[in-house]
Amino acid sequence: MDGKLQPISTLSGHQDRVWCVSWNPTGTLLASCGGDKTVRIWGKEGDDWVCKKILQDGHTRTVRRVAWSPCGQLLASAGFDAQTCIWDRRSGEFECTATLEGHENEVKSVAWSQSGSLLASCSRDKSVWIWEVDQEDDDYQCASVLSIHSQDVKNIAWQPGREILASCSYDNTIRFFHEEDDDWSSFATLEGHESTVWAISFDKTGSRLASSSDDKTVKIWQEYQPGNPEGVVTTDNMPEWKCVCTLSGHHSRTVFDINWCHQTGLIATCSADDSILIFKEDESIQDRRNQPTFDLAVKTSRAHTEDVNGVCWNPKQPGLLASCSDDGSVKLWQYTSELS
Amino acid sequence: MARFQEDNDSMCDEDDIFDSVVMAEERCQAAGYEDGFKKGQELGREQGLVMGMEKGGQIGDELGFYFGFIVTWRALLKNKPDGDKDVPRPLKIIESLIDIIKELPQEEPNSVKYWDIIQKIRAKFKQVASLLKISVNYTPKTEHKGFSF
Amino acid sequence: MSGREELDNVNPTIHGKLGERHILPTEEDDDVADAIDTREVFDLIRNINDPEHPLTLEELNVVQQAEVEVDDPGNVVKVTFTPTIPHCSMATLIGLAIRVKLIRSLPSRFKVDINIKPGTHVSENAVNKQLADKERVAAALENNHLLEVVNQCLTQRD
Amino acid sequence: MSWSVHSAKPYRLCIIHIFCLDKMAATMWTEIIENYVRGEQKEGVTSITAEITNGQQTVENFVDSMGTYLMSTETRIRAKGVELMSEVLTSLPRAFLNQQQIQVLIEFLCARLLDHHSITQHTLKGLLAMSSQSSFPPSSSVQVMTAIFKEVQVQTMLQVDRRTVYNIVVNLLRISLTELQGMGSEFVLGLLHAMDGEKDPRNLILLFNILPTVINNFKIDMFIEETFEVVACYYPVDFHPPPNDPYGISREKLALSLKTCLSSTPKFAQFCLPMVMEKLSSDLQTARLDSYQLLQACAPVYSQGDMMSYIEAIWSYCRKELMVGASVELDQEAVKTLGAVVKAVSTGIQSTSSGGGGDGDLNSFLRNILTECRQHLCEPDHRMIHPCSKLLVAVATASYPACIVVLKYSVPILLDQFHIFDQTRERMVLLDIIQRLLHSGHDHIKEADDWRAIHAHHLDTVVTTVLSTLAKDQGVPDLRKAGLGTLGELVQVPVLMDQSRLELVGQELTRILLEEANVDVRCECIKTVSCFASRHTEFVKSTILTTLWTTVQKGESGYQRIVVDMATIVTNTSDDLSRSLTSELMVEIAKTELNSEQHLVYLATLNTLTAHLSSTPSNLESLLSSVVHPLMKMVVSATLQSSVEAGNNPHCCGEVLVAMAEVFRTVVPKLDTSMGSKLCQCAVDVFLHGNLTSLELTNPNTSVPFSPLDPRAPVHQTQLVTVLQPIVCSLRRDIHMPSSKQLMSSLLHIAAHSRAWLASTWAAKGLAGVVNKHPAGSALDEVLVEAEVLVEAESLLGQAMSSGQEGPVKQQALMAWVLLTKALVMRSHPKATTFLTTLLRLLEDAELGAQVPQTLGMLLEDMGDVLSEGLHADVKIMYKQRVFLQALPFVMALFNKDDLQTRAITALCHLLPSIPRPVLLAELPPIIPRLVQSLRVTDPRPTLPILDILESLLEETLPSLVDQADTLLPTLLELSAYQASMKVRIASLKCVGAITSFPHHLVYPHQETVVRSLAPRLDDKKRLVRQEAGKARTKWILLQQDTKG
Repeated sequence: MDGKLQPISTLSGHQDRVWCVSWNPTGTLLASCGGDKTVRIWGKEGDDWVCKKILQDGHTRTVRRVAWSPCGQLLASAGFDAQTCIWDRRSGEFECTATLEGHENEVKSVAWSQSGSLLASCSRDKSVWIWEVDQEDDDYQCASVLSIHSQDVKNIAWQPGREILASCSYDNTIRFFHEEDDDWSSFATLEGHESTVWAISFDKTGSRLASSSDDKTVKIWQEYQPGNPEGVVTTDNMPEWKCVCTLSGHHSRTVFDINWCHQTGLIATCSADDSILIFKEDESIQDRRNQPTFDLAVKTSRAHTEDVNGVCWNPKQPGLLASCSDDGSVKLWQYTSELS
Repeated sequence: MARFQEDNDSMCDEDDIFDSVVMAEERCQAAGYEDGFKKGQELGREQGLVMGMEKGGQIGDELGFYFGFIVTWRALLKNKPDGDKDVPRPLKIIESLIDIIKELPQEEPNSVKYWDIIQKIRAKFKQVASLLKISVNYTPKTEHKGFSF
Repeated sequence: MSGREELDNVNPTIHGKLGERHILPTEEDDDVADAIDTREVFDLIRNINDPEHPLTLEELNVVQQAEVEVDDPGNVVKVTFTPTIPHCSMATLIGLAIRVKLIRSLPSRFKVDINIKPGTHVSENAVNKQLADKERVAAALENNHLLEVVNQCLTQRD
Repeated sequence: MSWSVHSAKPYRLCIIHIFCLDKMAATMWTEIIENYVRGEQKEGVTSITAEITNGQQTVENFVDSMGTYLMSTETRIRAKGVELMSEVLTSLPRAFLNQQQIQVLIEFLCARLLDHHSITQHTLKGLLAMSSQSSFPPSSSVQVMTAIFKEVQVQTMLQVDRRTVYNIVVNLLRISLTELQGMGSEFVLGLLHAMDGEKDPRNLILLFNILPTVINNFKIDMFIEETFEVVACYYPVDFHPPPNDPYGISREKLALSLKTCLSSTPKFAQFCLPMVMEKLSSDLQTARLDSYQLLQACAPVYSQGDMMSYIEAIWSYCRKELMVGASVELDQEAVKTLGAVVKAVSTGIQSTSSGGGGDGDLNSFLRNILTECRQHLCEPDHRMIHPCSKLLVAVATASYPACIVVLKYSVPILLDQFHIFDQTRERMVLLDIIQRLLHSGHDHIKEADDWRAIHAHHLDTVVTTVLSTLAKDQGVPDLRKAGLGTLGELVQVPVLMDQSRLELVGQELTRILLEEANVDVRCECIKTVSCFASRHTEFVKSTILTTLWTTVQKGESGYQRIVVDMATIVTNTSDDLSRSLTSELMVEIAKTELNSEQHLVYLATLNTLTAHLSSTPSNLESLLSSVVHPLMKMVVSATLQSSVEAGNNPHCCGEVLVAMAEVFRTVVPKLDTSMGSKLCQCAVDVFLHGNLTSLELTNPNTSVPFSPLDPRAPVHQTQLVTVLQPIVCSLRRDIHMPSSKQLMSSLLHIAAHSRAWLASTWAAKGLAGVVNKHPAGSALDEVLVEAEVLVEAESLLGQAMSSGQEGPVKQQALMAWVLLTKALVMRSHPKATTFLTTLLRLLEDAELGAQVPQTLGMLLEDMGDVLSEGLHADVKIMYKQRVFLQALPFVMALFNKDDLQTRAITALCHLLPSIPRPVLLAELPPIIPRLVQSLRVTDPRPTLPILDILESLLEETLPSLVDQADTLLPTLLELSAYQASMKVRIASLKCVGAITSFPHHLVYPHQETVVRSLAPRLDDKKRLVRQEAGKARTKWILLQQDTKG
């Protein structure tokens, strides 16, 4: 363990458990949401982090996840009230300009494609919805409804640089979706986790995916394009994904969230065992593509006093990490590696 | 001792006489089993049939619901003035959905493929509804007992 | 009463109840700290009402003190329960009731695991997985209908 | 119009030839009447009635002067006229009118019934007035009833008027039952018709109450069904009284009176039973409840045959009820019902052994149910055995024949199971059932042969079987308890207990009493021994008790416990045993060589025995001679020795004296006047006048005179006041206290001046006791004045003499003063106020002030050893309220002195708990803010009592408290974390929980905050606190249920 994770500040205000934290693209604002049905926007004033806004009366039940649009002007929030709300700050204020309905019950996650032209949401109703975004006149058209998973879909993520969506589910699998002749379909199923897959996160390049699960492990998956040197068989000219590394024995309970930093390449995980872990890839390994090694850089056992539900690396300041927990608090941490 | 002898003899003597009686039990058993088995088969078939009809009925009900809905909307959309940007997309999906429903194979409902198609139909229908900005969803008549969340 | 016919288990065996816990002098002593022990946790759940019978989980032997594990310093509570019959459709509700009761009455520091006693229920794993999924539990508790059902199980009958 | 004119005729006729028209009189009231009829003033009635009753005028004149109105052609006027007349008649005294007058008026009124319907109601009032006149001629009742039944459409009238009719019926049935019986069916049908369709609960209650009389005194055979229908249509009663209805009619009341109707005659059986059966199958619990209770009422009334033909059905319903176990109440009713029915069908049957007739049926019924139950009885591990056994016990308890059959059948089965199942739980179940069955047997089965028959199969094993559960190695106490319970029944079965078994059981029970560690088991064992003793007194006395007593005398460890157990046994068994143990104890107590600790134990036990014996008046004499006097003699003679010897004589030990005093206190209050006076006289002679002859004692050393009430006497003498006090203070109030003046003032002196704490305290108590009962007058007043000088002036307020002893002197003085004040306030003596004021002033006293709050508590609470009602103290009602009200201003004043606030709160803490609730609720509002504020004090421990009071008040949702909710909640939540005292934490958590009973709109807003801030309390280091926190939190969480869902 060659790193240190130092607490910078604790942001309290939520009246119930906090489910999710998310940085805006410029890394200046942090959005959090949770059981108190609110979304809170935190920002820095002087040296202190303070709550700048509280977005209420958008959702009538728990707000499960929030996601910033690439332009940073829109914030999407997924709620147990089966709605996805779009908050627009172009006016300066955050106002709810659209609510996307259609899911039968709890919406569990929402994600913007890198271009910002697509929005995906997933729900306990086992379906993943893809929306085409027309930012000008806040119009969201349903491009596809994908009922592929056999159980509720816990989380979704867009592959950087491509319009390919990955989703993970209570059915223990991860699925990949792409658009072919203007309809969407699933082209890959990643099996290997022995229980619910709670979260997934792509690396900077998008050719790798990290997943965290109720089976207490973290898995690293590698993409193999058709005609890859390793000769991994691919079907109907679509890439194939293989698990190249499994990190087990680190967390003692469910791993709720995982976040792969696109600047530092560090992987942060958090778990029901109240801990936050940071993993660092060992660059010295030869065949990193097929047999990568990830070392535990930091283990913060009692990061929070209760389950840690979410972690998120700041996109601009290297090593700045946000976390949130059942204890109702949001915490900011700074990672420093002893070597550097 | 003497009595034992006696019994013994009597048994030997009466063996063949009672043979039919003795065997009767086995025979009856065999016959009974046969009948029972037949009856069971018939019953099973009947129940299977009923079950099948029920399930079929349910699916038919659901698809009928979708079909009626989209056919109506196809008509409505066609009546809208040309160049209405909200028309082409739903219309296209409606058309494809109609095809899918029509082509739904009547045979081997147990095949995985069959259920995938049903899933696809449901999904597409939701999409249509969403595009038309109508909240409508099919609710089956029969409620299954039990508890889940 | 009309529901009586639909009971999964029309005629359950009932078992005796534990007496009230005897209060020891140390418990009256301000300076002594009493650890949270199995009996204390059991006392929390034994009076939960069965959804179908006018009886408590203890009377139906669904929960037993022997099936409660407590590690106070380690912040872990494990409860194993036994559905009255292997196909009891209420197993999930019972499990949920136990979990909710413990969420409400135990210090938040505790990690609570609730499982069906192995081999006592047909869909054991499914139920366990569902009970362990805190996201689903949270959602369930925001559903007023469900909440009411659960609360009924948790309201003392007298 | 035409008919009204004609209908006025009959009146004119009768009036004219009965009353001699007197024009003068006629004009008398014209004005008043005029006004009344015009409807301008109502007072008329009173003045007229007055004049009639005081004889200035006659009814005749009155009626006469009414003439014009009563004959008026205008209906309204006629109505008014009749109304006035009826009003007046109603307000006449019960015994005012004579037969003739009444007859005439009835004539008139009955005729009115033919008149316009708007007049009817007034007419009926008049008739009611007549029927309530004491000299109402029975002969007229027929006329009245006929007229009413003929002319009045009862059900078309208003509730009040219908009620009037029913009340008339009630009166007439009372006055002239026989005459009405003459009307026969006409009356019955008339009544049935009149009440048919009655809906008003008030009227129904009335009707249900008279119907039994009608049903039982009139020939209703030809229309039983009609009668039944009219009543039965209300069954089962479905009625929900409107909130705060003034008539206090409840569903239960209606159901009850309806029940008495339906069960009033066996003739109803044929219709009633089918109806009940139908209702028994209802899903409505109340319907079932009523049906069971109705059956219980009907069973003894209806014929055996009728009941018998439904017994099977009833059985199956009761059985279903218990199997389902919907509610405890229903279970009990079902069991009772079954019992009642079986009892009813068994009457007159001697034993079921002889077949044929009703008993044959009963027999077969019993056989059926027994075969039904057999399987369950064989499954002690299954829940069905519980309802099943309940039913069987009920049947067995019902009657001799049932009992014998049930026991013969089931006891053997159960015993067999006992051998099959070796699990403790099952065995306990079985033993318990056997015990209850056998118990039912003891009420019915007297014949040894019957018992022999019941135990035929296991006559020789049963006892040993049960004994086997008692063996030392039998781990579980509960099993031993169950075993003992059953044994308790077995030992009462004659045939079982031959000499050898007696020995066996005796040894076992003795062993348990000597060795058993578990308290519950020992208690059970004591019960068993008591049952044993009640059957085999001599045996138990000579074996068990003797063994125990010898162990006791050895004074080995645990002897205290054993002697107590013995006391319980003997008191449970017989007075003889109690007496013999008493005398044994007296022997021991007399021994001066025993140490005082032993004396205390024996005296305590002696007290239990005397308590038991003295409850029977006939025992009192012997108690006086065998206990009270001997004890008195003991202690007095002890003090006659030189103080040196006295020092180590237990009879001079303070504690021992106090213990003896307890014994006296048990006996003395029960003494009648003569015995009381004698004892009193003797006591005064001895202690006040030092005259020892009545105790047959003489003072050996004349150097030390015996004068215990002289403050200068040696301590071991003065402290004898301890035993004097219960005698002079516990007597009936009517007993005259000889030389009371002298007694009181010597007590006063000891109280004020004796340096011996014991003596002074008990002297003070003694004084208080006497003062409280002493007849008012100079004697009393003088003593009080003396007290004011001696205690108040000198000790309390004045500079007490020798400074060194100031402290204790003041203490004693305060004690004496408080007791005196208590004695006075209780009897609300004129001087009470002044005494109390003195005490209250002391609240601010630098030296004593701190102790005054506690003493205020003493004023109100029952002290037990003096001035309590049990000791015939003179307690005027509402004295507590008076004290409280007088004290309150002084206490509230303290709140304004910064340094005295805590004292004020302590005072409240001592006052409030003993204030009667209603007073509290009335007086509290102004105090509540103070209470709430007092909770803020940094050290909340002293406010604990307040928290307790608050909790109980909170549940009452006292408005003045509800207003405080917003201030209260935060404070309580703060207190719930108060680390220094778990009691405070618990109490405040209880309050937090109690607040949930406030109006929902007030508390709901706080829900989130409370639920969140209680979360950390769940992790309190004390378990008991965690429990309360959990309870409170759940209450708050469940709040939301009310609004949502």
